[in-house]
Amino acid sequence: MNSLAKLLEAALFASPRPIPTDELAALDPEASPAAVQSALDELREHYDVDGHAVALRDVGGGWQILTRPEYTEAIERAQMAVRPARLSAAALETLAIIAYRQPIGRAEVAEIRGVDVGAVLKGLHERGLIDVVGRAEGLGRPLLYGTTSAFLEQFGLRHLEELPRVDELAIALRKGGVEAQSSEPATTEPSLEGTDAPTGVPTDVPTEATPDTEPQPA
Amino acid sequence: MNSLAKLLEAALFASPRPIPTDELAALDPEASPAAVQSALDELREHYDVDGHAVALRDVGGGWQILTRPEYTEAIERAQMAVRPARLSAAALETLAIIAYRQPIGRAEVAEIRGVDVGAVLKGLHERGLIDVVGRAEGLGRPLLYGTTSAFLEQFGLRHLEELPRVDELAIALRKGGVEAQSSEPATTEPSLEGTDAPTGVPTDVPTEATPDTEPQPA
Amino acid sequence: MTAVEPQSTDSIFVVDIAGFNGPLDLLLSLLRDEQIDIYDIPVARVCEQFLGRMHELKLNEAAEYLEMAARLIRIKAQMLLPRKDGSEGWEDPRAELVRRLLEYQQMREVVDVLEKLGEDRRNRFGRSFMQQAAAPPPAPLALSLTDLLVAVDRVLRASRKPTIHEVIPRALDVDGAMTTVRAVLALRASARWRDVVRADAEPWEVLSGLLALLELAKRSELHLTQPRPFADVEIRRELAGEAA
Repeated sequence: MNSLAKLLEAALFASPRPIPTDELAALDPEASPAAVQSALDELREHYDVDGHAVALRDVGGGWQILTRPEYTEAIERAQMAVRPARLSAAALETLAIIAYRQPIGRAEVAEIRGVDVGAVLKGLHERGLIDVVGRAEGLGRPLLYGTTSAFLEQFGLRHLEELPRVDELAIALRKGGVEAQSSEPATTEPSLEGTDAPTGVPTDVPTEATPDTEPQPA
Repeated sequence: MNSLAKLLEAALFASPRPIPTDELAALDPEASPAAVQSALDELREHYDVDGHAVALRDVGGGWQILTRPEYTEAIERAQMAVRPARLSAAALETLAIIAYRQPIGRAEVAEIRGVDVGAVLKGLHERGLIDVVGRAEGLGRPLLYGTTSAFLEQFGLRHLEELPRVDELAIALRKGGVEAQSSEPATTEPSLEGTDAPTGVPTDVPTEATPDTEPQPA
Repeated sequence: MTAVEPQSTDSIFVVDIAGFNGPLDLLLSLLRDEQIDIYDIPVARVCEQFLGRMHELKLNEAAEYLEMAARLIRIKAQMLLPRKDGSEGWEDPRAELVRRLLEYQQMREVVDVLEKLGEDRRNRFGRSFMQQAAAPPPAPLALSLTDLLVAVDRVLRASRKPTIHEVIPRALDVDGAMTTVRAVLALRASARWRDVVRADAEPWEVLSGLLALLELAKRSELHLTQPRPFADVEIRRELAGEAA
């Protein structure tokens, strides 16, 4: 590549927006318009002939280096394949309260947890596990939150009634199984069966996944 | 270029941040680590040999395509991209100390620099160049700071070991750290507390040297 | 340990003015200028020069420099003390200062390296164009129902008895407040906030008063002005409203 083509490559690479031809020409005051055009041609050809994953495109009144469409999918897929995240203990507790008490406002959740939950609610909302389901009566008409279908999906529940009743909870945890779910656990579900929950008594310590609840491939 | 190299090129072009090797590997689940490495080598060589204005660099634990320095002036003059601001001398001094002595508390940094560093630490923290990595034992359990991967990125370092080793510096630093620092620095870090101090710098313990003789190795 | 916690703003200011990054920097440059061996500092002379430079650079107010000056003076005094014969156990009063200077000097060396590296990196642009592909989906969650149930249990344990606040609704009395405001303005052309709301008013009264003022302003019965931010709000009878 000639030196003007290289200069254009650097500029196009570094610029956040497409650059019109006349602006590219301004990069080198000594370059004639014809020289700029031929440098652009050279650059484009280089990307095309040399088998690069990027291409030089004339888009919306300017030039831009873009990745070729055939790679988009792989890149997006890879971003999805980023290692699964865990919810913090704070997020889980908040989610638990909402699941059992929905519809419920922020103030109420905060009161039960004893700490402000604004940031946690925002995180759960961004992850699509909770959503605004209405507004309460009264001063300021606070938003009310409830769980979403993504929540059910995440926990392998068909509907909310599959959550154990609170008075069954201790037993459910001790037995390492959830009664309501006895019918036929879907294979994709993180099953509670065979869990050797050692004591059955949960501690304050943030829980680690039990062996059979390792992250499932999404 | 082989198809894996092209896939990597597309991903690197699409990302404004360095991408760690394992994330690059995730782009093609069938590619072996060796294949990924050789594709990276191919890509780097291609940019170097083929006379591109960009280069593949290994910075801060990830791979990134960057423009070569010779085009920077022209691009900035044409206002197509802006270089980040230089750090102040105070910020650099503080960073240098933290890089070599991490984890380190504010008081210790202040002692070495001879001035208060509160505002500087705050600025560095806001820029994401340092982070709190723990707390020291002792009174008030002061916060301990360490450098981040953004630090490496900002200085084009692959890892901390790329900083000059203590024995390569003209003057090696005294032995022994500060009492509060209970956690020993990772062995991979370049430590200013090298035991192989070649010039025999005065230590905390007063030396026997009389004022008018060169100090003896401690 | 240096005790320089206060005056932090001062020191930043000083750095900018004098071009020195603190007393150690100043002292080092002094030793360099005078070609003084760092291991054998003639303290009396250096101390004088340090004070001179401080004065010159108008650093007399900066705590860190003052502290260094005091240290130098103390070392100077210690150097004058007669030494016992044999000088066993004699400590060079300069040892600590030398250590700190060396330490600082080494740090400056690292700074030089960092400066070069940073400058090289600054001269390379990364890709700043953001591919307009859809925002990356959030990472999948690794969660199980057990996690959730354990959390429920934790919550139940933590809050045996949920406190339930009884909220006694206290209706706002905007109409009443409007009457008050009108009454005040009937007597005088202008009033202040305190004239319409008592200093010990309860929250509902404050709110009622505020809403009443806004309502009356909306109805053009009065005019609200504030000469500057946070100043007292001035309430003036609107002539047009009066006529209506």
